[in-house]
Amino acid sequence: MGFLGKVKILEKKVLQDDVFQWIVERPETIETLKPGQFFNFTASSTGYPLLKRPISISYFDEKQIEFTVKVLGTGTEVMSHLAVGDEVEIMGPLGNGFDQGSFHRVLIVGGGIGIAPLKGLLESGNLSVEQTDCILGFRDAPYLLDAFQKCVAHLEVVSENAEGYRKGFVTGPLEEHLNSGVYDMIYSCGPEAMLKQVAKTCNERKVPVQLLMEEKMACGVGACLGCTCKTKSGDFGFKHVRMCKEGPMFYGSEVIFDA
Amino acid sequence: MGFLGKVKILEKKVLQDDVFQWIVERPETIETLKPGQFFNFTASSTGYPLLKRPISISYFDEKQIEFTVKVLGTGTEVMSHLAVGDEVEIMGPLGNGFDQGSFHRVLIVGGGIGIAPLKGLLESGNLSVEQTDCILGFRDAPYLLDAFQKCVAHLEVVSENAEGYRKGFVTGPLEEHLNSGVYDMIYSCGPEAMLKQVAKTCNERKVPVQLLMEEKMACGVGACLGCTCKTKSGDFGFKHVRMCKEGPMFYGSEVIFDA
Amino acid sequence: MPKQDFSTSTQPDMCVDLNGLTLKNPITVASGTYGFGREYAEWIDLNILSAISVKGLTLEPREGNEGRRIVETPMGMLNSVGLQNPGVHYFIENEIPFLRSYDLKIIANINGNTIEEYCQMAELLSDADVDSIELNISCPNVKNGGLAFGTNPAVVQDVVKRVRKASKKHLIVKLSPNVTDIKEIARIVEAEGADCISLINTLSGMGIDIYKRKPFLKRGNGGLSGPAVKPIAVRMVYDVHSAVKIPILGMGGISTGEDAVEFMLAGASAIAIGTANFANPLAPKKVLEGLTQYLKQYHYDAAKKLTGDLRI
Amino acid sequence: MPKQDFSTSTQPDMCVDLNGLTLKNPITVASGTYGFGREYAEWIDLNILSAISVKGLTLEPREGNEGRRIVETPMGMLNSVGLQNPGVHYFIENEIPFLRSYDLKIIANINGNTIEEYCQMAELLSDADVDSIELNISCPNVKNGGLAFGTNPAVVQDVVKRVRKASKKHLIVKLSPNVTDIKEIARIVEAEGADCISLINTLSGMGIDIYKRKPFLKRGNGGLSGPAVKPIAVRMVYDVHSAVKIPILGMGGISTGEDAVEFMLAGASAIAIGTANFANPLAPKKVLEGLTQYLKQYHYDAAKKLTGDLRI
Ligand SMILES: Cc1cc2nc3c(=O)[nH]c(=O)nc-3n(C[C@H](O)[C@H](O)[C@H](O)COP(=O)(O)OP(=O)(O)OC[C@H]3O[C@@H](n4cnc5c(N)ncnc54)[C@H](O)[C@@H]3O)c2cc1C
Ligand SMILES: Cc1cc2nc3c(=O)[nH]c(=O)nc-3n(C[C@H](O)[C@H](O)[C@H](O)COP(=O)(O)OP(=O)(O)OC[C@H]3O[C@@H](n4cnc5c(N)ncnc54)[C@H](O)[C@@H]3O)c2cc1C
Ligand SMILES: Cc1cc2nc3c(=O)[nH]c(=O)nc-3n(C[C@H](O)[C@H](O)[C@H](O)COP(=O)(O)O)c2cc1C
Ligand SMILES: Cc1cc2nc3c(=O)[nH]c(=O)nc-3n(C[C@H](O)[C@H](O)[C@H](O)COP(=O)(O)O)c2cc1C
Ligand code: FES
Ligand code: FES
Repeated sequence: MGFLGKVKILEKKVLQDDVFQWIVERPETIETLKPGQFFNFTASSTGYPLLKRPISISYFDEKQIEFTVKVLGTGTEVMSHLAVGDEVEIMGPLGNGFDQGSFHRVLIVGGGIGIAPLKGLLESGNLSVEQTDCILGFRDAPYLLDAFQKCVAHLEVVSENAEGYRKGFVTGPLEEHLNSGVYDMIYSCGPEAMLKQVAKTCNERKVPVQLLMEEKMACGVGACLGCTCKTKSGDFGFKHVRMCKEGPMFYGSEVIFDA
Repeated sequence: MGFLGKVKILEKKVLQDDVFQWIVERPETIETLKPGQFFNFTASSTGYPLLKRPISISYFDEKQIEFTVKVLGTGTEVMSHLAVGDEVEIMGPLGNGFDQGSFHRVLIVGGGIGIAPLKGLLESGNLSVEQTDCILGFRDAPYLLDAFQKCVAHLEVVSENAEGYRKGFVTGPLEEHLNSGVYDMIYSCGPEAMLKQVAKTCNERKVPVQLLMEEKMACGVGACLGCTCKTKSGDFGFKHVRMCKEGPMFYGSEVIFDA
Repeated sequence: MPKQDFSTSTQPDMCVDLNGLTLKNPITVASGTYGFGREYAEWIDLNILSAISVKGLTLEPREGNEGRRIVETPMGMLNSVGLQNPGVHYFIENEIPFLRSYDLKIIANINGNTIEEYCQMAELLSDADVDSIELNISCPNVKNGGLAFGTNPAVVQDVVKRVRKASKKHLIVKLSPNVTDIKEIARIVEAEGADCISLINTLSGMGIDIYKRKPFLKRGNGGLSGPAVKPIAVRMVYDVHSAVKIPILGMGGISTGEDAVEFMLAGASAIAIGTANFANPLAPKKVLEGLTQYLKQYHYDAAKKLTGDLRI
Repeated sequence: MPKQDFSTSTQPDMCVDLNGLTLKNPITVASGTYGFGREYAEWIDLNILSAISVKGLTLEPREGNEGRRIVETPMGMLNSVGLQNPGVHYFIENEIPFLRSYDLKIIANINGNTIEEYCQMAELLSDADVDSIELNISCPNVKNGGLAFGTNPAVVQDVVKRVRKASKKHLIVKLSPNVTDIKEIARIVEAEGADCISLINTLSGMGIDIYKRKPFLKRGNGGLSGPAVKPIAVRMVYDVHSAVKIPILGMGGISTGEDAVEFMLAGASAIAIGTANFANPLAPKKVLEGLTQYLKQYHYDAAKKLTGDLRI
């Protein structure tokens, strides 16, 4: 059963100027949650901005759900002004979430705020894995490294601009890691350009990769057909599937990226 | 010189469910203020609602300005959520304000939130008067009676619904007061229907009355011609004058009310 | 509105009649915003709705437009879905039975590349268990250089005349707002035998990604909907109401009971909620409650009495 | 946008040319939203503006419409001012001298009840110290049953042709968005010798006071402006840019530098700020700064290179 209503903000952390975390009470009616699923947030009670804002689960347990939000535009800006004790309207859980299971060795590849749902996978998922490694990429200063450090065997961090980290994108370390040939599942979330690259790299090596994708959404429930991406199937040689319903997780082998 | 910028909210009082007061710091660049003038408020930093909200001065001194606001729709609702320490963008002072001077006996006639600028007149104005009397009308429970009690000789309060007060509108007591023939200036602010009635009653008795009028405004500075009312003059037998610039104070003898 | 309690007043009669299509209340949902009802069934009791206009149908299945399909705009949105749908045959076989498990009327929204396609769909649906056909003439007319059917009076006349002949079902014609004179189009639609007019469809708009320096949507243009367009929609409903006698199903930015009242006062007999469903899946419930409260407060014993009831 | 500092980059050339009317930067203010500049002079340095299109002028003074004139709508507003203005003679004598004390171009927005009135005003202004005449053809045509001049192609042709003859001044023709095919109108305007096209004027809209059960505005209809209409305006600027060669002065909901960039990418050579002035009297400054920053960030050495520079 989905939940649509207000929840109270129990905790708030500011990770960076433009990144914050909320812990909200988990509504009792929500029976199951899966890492990679998301909730749709009513950014403001005034009705503006008009559309809900999708935010991934970055941690959950029986009592609480955590969200990690990057302030980009009006919606997330308004949200950032809410304080502990305030209520916020949420709708979810939505989307398919990550496929979990038993693996030999797992590699996590996250970029920017895309690390949020990956944190959720590591902290609240039920992966059965011998070893998990992780590559995180940031444009500027990294955040949430502690959380990942705790959950993985090896953590590699790259940044385009911040000092003290390997310079560049996740793709360099990714190729190096994959060349070892030990990984049997990759999980990735980040900007579209990164996901496209990750998919390509994994597909070439025939390593299964779960991509958590992002597209502008209107309804979030599968009704408006506004959030489609292309997958390889169907009568036309491709199919438009809904990120909010059939996704946001797709396997690298099934997605067709825009040129 | 007008001021356009942010000021800090120094104090906030909730008078009723839907009526609150702010005291904000008075910007140093504002040289003169007059009771009956107003400021235009940016209700929300998100840009929605679109237009500024005009609010009258309900008290001022060298350091502070007070506003008394009734929550009606989205704009005032958003404003009501601001707290002490928050900043709010204001623009003003705007409008002509009340004409002051020396009078024998003054009668104040206020209705609903229209009592706010009249409070400003009594508390921060420089009327030179032998005696001031006052009639206030409310739909439901009255508020700010103390403030008026302190400043006037006789205060009469009517309410349409609240127990313990004379039932009805301000017009009954107004006629009784005017029949005494002692008043040489009336100040009034309230809903349009009330002002129309007040103007009629005063005009019939040839008692001068200053009406603080209200109309939807866009610019607040006289540029858009959106806030006009009709006055008796000009080539057409009437003239459209701007409430925000030539008003919001007009004499009862000059206004032509809509049919 | 003053916060009074009207729960004890007698319940007004909410039933309205769209010239043969009877609705238990004036609240319907707009085509393309509600799929075939399935997705929202988890979030709201579909029995609240008096009707659903289903996702725009085409003769053959369509995958719709590529690339980004949604752009948020100030209190509105642009869409360029491109009529992705499983086709009219699939709809008849698989979606009608599902919808029939609810107490609501089914309006089949049809879209053709040619007049022949419109007619074929209308014929197919004549024998199907739908309550009404909504002819969407806002789609680009491939035979006519891509300009919408609905903007050319002569083409409007032709398509309505022939679809009217092709089917005996209750027929709604949905007008495009992208025209100089909506009354002219409405009069033609009425004259050619439509039972009801729905409006407005989306306004043609565009958004440009200034960082990528190209339109957000692959086709450039998209359809603007949501509260931003409400004043335009109300004006058009008012204009059409003054021009024709057949009932109007009004839409365009409705999200509250007050909005619904506004459209009905302007001349709509019933209303549809579109974009507002995205912002609030409980919008139909909220609108129905708000409308009902207004009727009680202003002593209307029947919703239908609100239609066009302006004091001018 | 990433918060980088571009203050050290070289200042781009902000100058743009509207086919004979040279502007020191692309930022102007829209007719009817800025009076004759006087009221805003207290709040912003008018020298920031490259031009002002003054309040719509008529041959004789007008008191404008009665009753309420403004209705706020979701991210927009309706107005029904009805061209209240002191008349073209008063303007020439009393307002031009004031405006000339600032470094900005003066655009005289003219409005006629008849074609003759338009021509008379154009002649009068030919000898006046204005830099351009903006022909507003959105006003109701009294000889033509009240339908706007600007919506009938034949009437548009006639009025532009004759005004063009009546004056040698730089001539801008301002288009009404309430038409089926804006390109058709734009082509006519170009063919008849206009130097520049401005668009969009307001969209026809309505709001109803559900408590009084009448339209908020006495005339029913009003003109919709503000951010709500921006997607429609951008689409029309894009369409017109693809149809004509003369430059475009774009407007409709612009309130930020990003909006200005969007209009220029769509094809505008300069832009006007209207409703946004009400929400923020410093909007022109903010827009100019935002535009300049964008030009630096994307390495444009001249504002004029932005016009129509889409990657498609
Ligand atoms: C399934 C899903 C899960 C998500 N999970 C998360 C999550 O866990 N945490 C999270 O923070 N976000 C997440 N997002 C993204 C989040 O929904 C958006 O960031 C959010 O909706 C943005 O809303 P906004 O109103 O703040 O910004 P908007 O106003 O919608 O727009 C974004 C801003 O970016 C600007 N912009 C766009 N492109 C550029 C560019 N190239 N250069 C500079 N500026 C640009 C725009 O002008 C605009 O101001 C998720 C999205 C999806 C679909
Ligand atoms: C010069 C001037 C001075 C002012 N001074 C003050 C002041 O000191 N204090 C103060 O509180 N206000 C003052 N006002 C009024 C104040 O500006 C408005 O109340 C405010 O702008 C309302 O904004 P809003 O966004 O809250 O409501 P809006 O959203 O603008 O609309 C008002 C609400 O009332 C509803 N409504 C309208 N008519 C009815 C009806 N008949 N029955 C039920 N509901 C209805 C509408 O639906 C809407 O929700 C002043 C106005 C002017 C022009
Ligand atoms: C995502 C989306 C898809 C739409 N698809 C259709 C459609 O297939 N057929 C149709 O007639 N109208 C379609 N419309 C138009 C709506 O039915 C409605 O006329 C319009 O959105 C105005 O109402 P609103 O502002 O309440 O959304 C669509 C609108 C949206 C937002
Ligand atoms: C209050 C008001 C008055 C207007 N008066 C005129 C006018 O006299 N002449 C004219 O050509 N346009 C007039 N307009 C239209 C504007 O110039 C502009 O075209 C329109 O508002 C769209 O721009 P915006 O959304 O930035 O306001 C007026 C607009 C408003 C809001
Ligand atoms: S957002 Fe509507 S279908 Fe996905
Ligand atoms: S509000 Fe613009 S002139 Fe008064």
